[in-house]
Amino acid sequence: MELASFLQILDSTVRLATPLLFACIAGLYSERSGVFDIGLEGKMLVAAFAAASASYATGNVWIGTAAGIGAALLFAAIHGLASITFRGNQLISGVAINFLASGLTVVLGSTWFKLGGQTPALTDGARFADITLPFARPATESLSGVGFVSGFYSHVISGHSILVYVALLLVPATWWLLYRTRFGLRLRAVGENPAAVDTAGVSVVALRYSAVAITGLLCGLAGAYMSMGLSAGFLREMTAGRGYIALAALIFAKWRPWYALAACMLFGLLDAVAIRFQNIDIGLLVIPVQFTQALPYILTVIILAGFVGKAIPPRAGGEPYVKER
Amino acid sequence: YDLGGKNDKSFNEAAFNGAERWAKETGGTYKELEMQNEAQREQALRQLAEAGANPIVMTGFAFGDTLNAVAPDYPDTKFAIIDMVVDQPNVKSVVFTEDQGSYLVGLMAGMASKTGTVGFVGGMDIPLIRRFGCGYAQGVLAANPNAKVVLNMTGTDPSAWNNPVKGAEIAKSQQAQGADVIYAAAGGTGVGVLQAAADMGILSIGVDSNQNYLHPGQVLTSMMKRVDNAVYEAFKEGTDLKAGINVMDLAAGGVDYALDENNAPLVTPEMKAAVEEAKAKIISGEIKVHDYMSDNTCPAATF
Amino acid sequence: MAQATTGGRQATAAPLSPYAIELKGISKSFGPVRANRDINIAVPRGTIHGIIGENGAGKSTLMSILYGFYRADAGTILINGHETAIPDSQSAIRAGIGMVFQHFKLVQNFTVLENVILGAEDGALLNTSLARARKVLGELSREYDLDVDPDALVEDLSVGHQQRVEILKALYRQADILILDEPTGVLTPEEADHLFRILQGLKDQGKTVILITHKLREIMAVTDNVSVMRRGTMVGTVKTSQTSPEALAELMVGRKVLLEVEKKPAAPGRLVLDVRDLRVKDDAGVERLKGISLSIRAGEILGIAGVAGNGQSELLEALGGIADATGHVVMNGVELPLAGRRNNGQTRRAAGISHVPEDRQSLGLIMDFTAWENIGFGYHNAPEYQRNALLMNNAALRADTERKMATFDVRPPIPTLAAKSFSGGNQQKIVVAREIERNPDLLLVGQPTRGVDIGAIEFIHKQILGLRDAGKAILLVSVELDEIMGLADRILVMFDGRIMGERDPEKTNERELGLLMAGITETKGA
Amino acid sequence: MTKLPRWADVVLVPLICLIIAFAFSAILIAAIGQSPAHAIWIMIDGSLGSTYGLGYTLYFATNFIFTGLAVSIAFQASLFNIGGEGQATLGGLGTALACLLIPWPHWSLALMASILASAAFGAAWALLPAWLQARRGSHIVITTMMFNFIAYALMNYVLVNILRPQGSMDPATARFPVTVNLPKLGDILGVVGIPFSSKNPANISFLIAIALAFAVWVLLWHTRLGYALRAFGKQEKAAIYAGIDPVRITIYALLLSGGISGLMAINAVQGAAHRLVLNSVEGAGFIGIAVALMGRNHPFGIVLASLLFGFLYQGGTQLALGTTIPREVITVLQALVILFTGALPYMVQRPLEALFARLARKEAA
Ligand SMILES: Nc1ncnc2c1ncn2[C@@H]1O[C@H](COP(=O)(O)OP(=O)(O)OP(=O)(O)O)[C@@H](O)[C@H]1O
Ligand SMILES: Nc1ncnc2c1ncn2[C@@H]1O[C@H](COP(=O)(O)OP(=O)(O)OP(=O)(O)O)[C@@H](O)[C@H]1O
Ligand SMILES: [Mg+2]
Ligand SMILES: [Mg+2]
Repeated sequence: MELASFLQILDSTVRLATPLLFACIAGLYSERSGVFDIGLEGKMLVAAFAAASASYATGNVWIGTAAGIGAALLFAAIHGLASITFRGNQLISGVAINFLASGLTVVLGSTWFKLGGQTPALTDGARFADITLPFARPATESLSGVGFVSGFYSHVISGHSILVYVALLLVPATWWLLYRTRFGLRLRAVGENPAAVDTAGVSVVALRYSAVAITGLLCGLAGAYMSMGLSAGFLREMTAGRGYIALAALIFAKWRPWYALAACMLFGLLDAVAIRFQNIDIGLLVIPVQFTQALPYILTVIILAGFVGKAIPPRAGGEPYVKER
Repeated sequence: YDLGGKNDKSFNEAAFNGAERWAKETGGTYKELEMQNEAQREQALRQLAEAGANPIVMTGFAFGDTLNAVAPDYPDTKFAIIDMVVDQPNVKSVVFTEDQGSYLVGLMAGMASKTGTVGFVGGMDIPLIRRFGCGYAQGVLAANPNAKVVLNMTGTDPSAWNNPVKGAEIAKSQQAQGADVIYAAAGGTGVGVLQAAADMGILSIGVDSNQNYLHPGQVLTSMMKRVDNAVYEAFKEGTDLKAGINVMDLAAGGVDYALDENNAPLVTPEMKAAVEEAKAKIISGEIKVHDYMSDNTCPAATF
Repeated sequence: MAQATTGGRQATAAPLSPYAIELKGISKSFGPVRANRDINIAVPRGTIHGIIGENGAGKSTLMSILYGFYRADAGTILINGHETAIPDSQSAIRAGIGMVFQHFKLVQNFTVLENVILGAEDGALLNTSLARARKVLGELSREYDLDVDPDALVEDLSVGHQQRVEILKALYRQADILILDEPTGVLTPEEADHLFRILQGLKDQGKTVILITHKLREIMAVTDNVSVMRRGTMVGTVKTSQTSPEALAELMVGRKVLLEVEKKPAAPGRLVLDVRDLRVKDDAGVERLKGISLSIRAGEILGIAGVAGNGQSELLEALGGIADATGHVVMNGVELPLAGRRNNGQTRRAAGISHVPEDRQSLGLIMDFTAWENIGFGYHNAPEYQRNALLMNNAALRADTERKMATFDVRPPIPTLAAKSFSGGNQQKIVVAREIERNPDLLLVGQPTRGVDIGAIEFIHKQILGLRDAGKAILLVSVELDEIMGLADRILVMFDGRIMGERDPEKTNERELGLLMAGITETKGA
Repeated sequence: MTKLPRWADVVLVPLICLIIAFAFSAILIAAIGQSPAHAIWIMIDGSLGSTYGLGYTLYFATNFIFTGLAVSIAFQASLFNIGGEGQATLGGLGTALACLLIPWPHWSLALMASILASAAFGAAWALLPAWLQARRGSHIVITTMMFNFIAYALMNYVLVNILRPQGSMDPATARFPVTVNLPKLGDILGVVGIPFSSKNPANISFLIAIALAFAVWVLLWHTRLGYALRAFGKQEKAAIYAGIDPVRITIYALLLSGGISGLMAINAVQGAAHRLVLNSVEGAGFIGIAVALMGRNHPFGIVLASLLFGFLYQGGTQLALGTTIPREVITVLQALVILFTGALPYMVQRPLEALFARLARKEAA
């Protein structure tokens, strides 16, 4: 494969992986604290919608981002209320949140904008601009005749919106928070054995709420990136199952931040490759496009079966913490 | 009267516009319904029929089968279906020659392209979309026999029509492969394609409705499928709706390319001349655009 | 969380009351169950105070209230003479209370150090906390002879060491009052003695210790005072020096209990089980059983003594068809498969082997199943529980359960109650009833009386002896030397996956066995 | 704290939860400027007010019973099968092949064949994830999710390139021969003299679904396999002690689950659409998760939850037909119903318990 296409695929990978990474790390916080979250999809969707709406109304991408985060936090609060305070079933609550986001975004969207659940297209100030890092060639410049290192830097590393870098920084930051701080220690402990945390004099409820809130925050960023970074506006169901893929990546990553980066990059890469190579003509027969499109999923299964061992979730995950009865 | 998932900025929105136009002009009222799933189609049709709606217009080939079953039960109600042929005495079937329209925009794309490479983004790999793609490819090759057409389908799951992020990514990928004009026939996904093309400073081509206004000066043209006209006609004919097949081709104004102030600067006089010429030749039969649906093959592209 | 109102540790400055703890009128109900009713108790400072009572008497509940884990429905708590509200564990810790729970509250995949600092960190970053904890832990280890590797993962530690971590946790938080709930249930005699020395040391430092146990011998050995609970009420508190095990037992159960089992001499018959060179590897590939050979005859009990973790569990699992093994096992003259498809609990049962597993709650019972479903557990394919080729006969199973509950005095005798709703002792009776009533040729039984009160111990021991006298072979694994010496006809001592030697219970003593359990053969020294 | 009486727990709590969910939706409807009372009346009248509407309600419920049972049977073995969508899709393929390839003289024979084919195809689609979970420890949630996507792709290929009749625009199979059409519920009830509309897709599959729910109940609580499956689901280690083979149970549970998902096709494909279309499952596989969770994984609860969702679906259609309220309001309502009845019952239970305790005390006084 020529270098240019290779770089282009990597470039595409970074973009496609970013929302996954946000959502995956988001899920990591919640699940590490013992609260399973299959509502990542819903939180991303509602955040994408809120972000696009606010950004459209104000023309300010940061207000949009704040609105996205706010909406996702609200949904996270619902999940927290159901699964922490009221000891409800975390799976059910997550499913409900996905339905809620899917319905509410369209109902509100079509009422406000009368575009069938779509927001109007965002103009430049209301979107994230791509950042060109120092020494990088502008992204518009042609890829031909570029050396690998400079090409890699200019096209894969540079030239993304700020949130891409936030997402990438999130990985070491999460690692550090998880393994080097008091909060991280308690967070990991509460997902493994809440009773140990409780008897050590730390509030299980407060810890879990803060974890769920972080999840909301990051899902908010994921949504904001999708509607204001990758696209210019909201479209119904625009998350297109990425929340579920992020969840798969989280399991894949065994709930660890660096592995999460690898897993999300892998999913991004498979997706980018599938986009690039559609009909593969190998002389005698043409491999149908459907096969290429299914390939990322097939490869995931193969990798999972072949190279990834058993993933053991946080031990207290999915169970509300109940002392009595 | 009936629609399906409106405000997609293309197909269904066109239908809606047609209905609106009729309502404004005649002061008549119409009811609209959106479908959520298969079983509801029949339900909706029957309820509209029983409520005395006449005629009932439906958009999308997916209604074909249902209509076939429902129409005989309501012999006094007139139906019109768009994009599908249903052979019933009280049904008017409106089909468009998307291949011809796509040929025209393909021709323009071929001429507008500086790199000699153009792109096509389809939603899902279904026959209808292949017909678009095939007509387009023929048009491109007519303009530039050496041109390359990069064809992409978005996906196979139901989200394929609603995935602007992936649409944008495909557009970027095609751009990297040299494409500088991209034609999107992918519903909501197309919004992302057009956006990404505009962001990258390359041209795009809209579909179904006139989408030129979405990114003024950056959408080369739109392949217009005058669903609005079809709906409007159907409503206007009212209960006198003529059954039978109504082929809305170039000659009948069923398909066309869009030219307005938004894309006027992009369309050179030569381009316009060439397209008009092709249009005339197609209408006269001098140019035959191969229809993918006729034999499931395409001379200009492989799917 | 609410702050403790009058909490704090002001009492350390000027002790007003001779009592470290006074509980007044404590009541607590779990739904319909009244676990504690109007409990009054006073614990003098600087003493070791024992609490005994049957399973479910309410001991753990009372202590959990003191530690702020549960909230009492009524009553007051006085710490060093000051009324103190303890709404949560944080308040308890602030009041100087530390607790070692019956079921440890440790994070299994954390290191010892991480477990110790959890909740008692010095600042937002871990580095300083860990460094200080490492230092303090070193000091504490030396001071109290509490040696544990601070960097070991808790899941890799033996239960004895895990318990030390729990104690270290409390000491690290500078607890003045230490509560231990059934600490010796999982310890070897060695470890228990060690623990008692530690407690003695704490007492000498002026700390107050509350000790819950079912073992009267321990109460007599280490406590100053002892309180007895029965069915949620406090029956009384006595000075240890002024009472006897028999008197305590009677106070507890409300009737006379036989503390020693009466045993007829064994009449060994034909060879039932013959094991040659049995080896087991764990998941990590480490050999846990390093070539065991033994045999059991009909009508005898072979006791396996040893410190927990020396291969006894693997022996039971290999014989019970749970773990894969290599070697030869011949049962009634037929060689059993030790690996593969046919090495499972079903084929073992078919071969006449019953198994009372060491861990009733995670192996022997499905805690969410009802009692009657649990009576069929492992025997759900048995013909008498089937209605026809397709359907099970649940009615028959239920009737059978009622019968077994009656003969084994399971309380309450309700077949439709979930296993988790029975107390530990009664759960054990369900398992024993199921396995013994199958009338097996060979009974594998592990830790049959762990955490079980003395009334139930007496009963279970009688059942095991009864089976022996009916001419069955029994393999008994226990860390309780009393139990092994009281029941077994021959004793094998295991150490590090090997058999260290065989002893006759009549001709050996705890010291000799203890040495063997530590891997020291006296013959070597002689 | 006193426990609630059983009737209150089983009837009152869910009812109050439902009312809360509807109340919230009513607020939303009012907020977008519509009349909530009118909307709710339309929903109820449209889905329960006539045998015609009821038929649709039952038709949707039938789909959910199948997928809900499928999810729950795997759940009983502690396996979270989210692949119902893909398995049902494949079930559709099985049904389509059974109906198209052989010219059946009578629907009953065709039904037998398509039951077998749809179950076999659905089970086959679960086989690989099952095997990977059992043998390789590959997480079932990921593999079944991936298999959903693969199923979409496969179906797309098959319908576009293989089964589509020549010249058809529609990526769907040809219509099945009329002889294989299943009898409508209305026709069946007509035989026993109960007037019931036939102009809806409710068909004999509803009865099959109910029978299947009963069969699943028998399987789980009255057979050895069910016993082993539940034991394995509760405590895997203990199940091994009892001699229950974890590999085999995992595979059986998922095969059963996949098979039952696949059976959904006899309702949606053979019973209603009479042909196989691209997205024949239409999310019912996912609704099955909600239904199973709300039904507490018990067949009886699942039937009830399915009826509730059937009502919401049909009521939602009527809402879309009869008003200008966006149809997604129904999605919101579904979400709230799931949230309140499924995840927040405790919120209602606690005040109720207090209320009952007060009543009891008053009575005593
Ligand atoms: N978490 C709980 N939920 C409900 N009931 C409980 C709970 N814990 C204890 N109980 C009830 O309280 C009673 C007292 O239990 P507790 O654990 O205090 O007994 P115990 O004296 O510690 O018994 P053991 O000697 O077996 O440890 C039990 O019989 C039980 O019915
Ligand atoms: N989830 C629960 N629901 C109802 N009762 C419970 C529950 N958990 C525990 N209990 C009650 O707790 C009591 C004591 O439980 P516990 O586990 O302390 O048993 P135990 O008698 O102390 O045995 P062991 O000492 O072996 O633990 C049981 O009698 C039981 O009724
Ligand atoms: Mg206990
Ligand atoms: Mg206890």
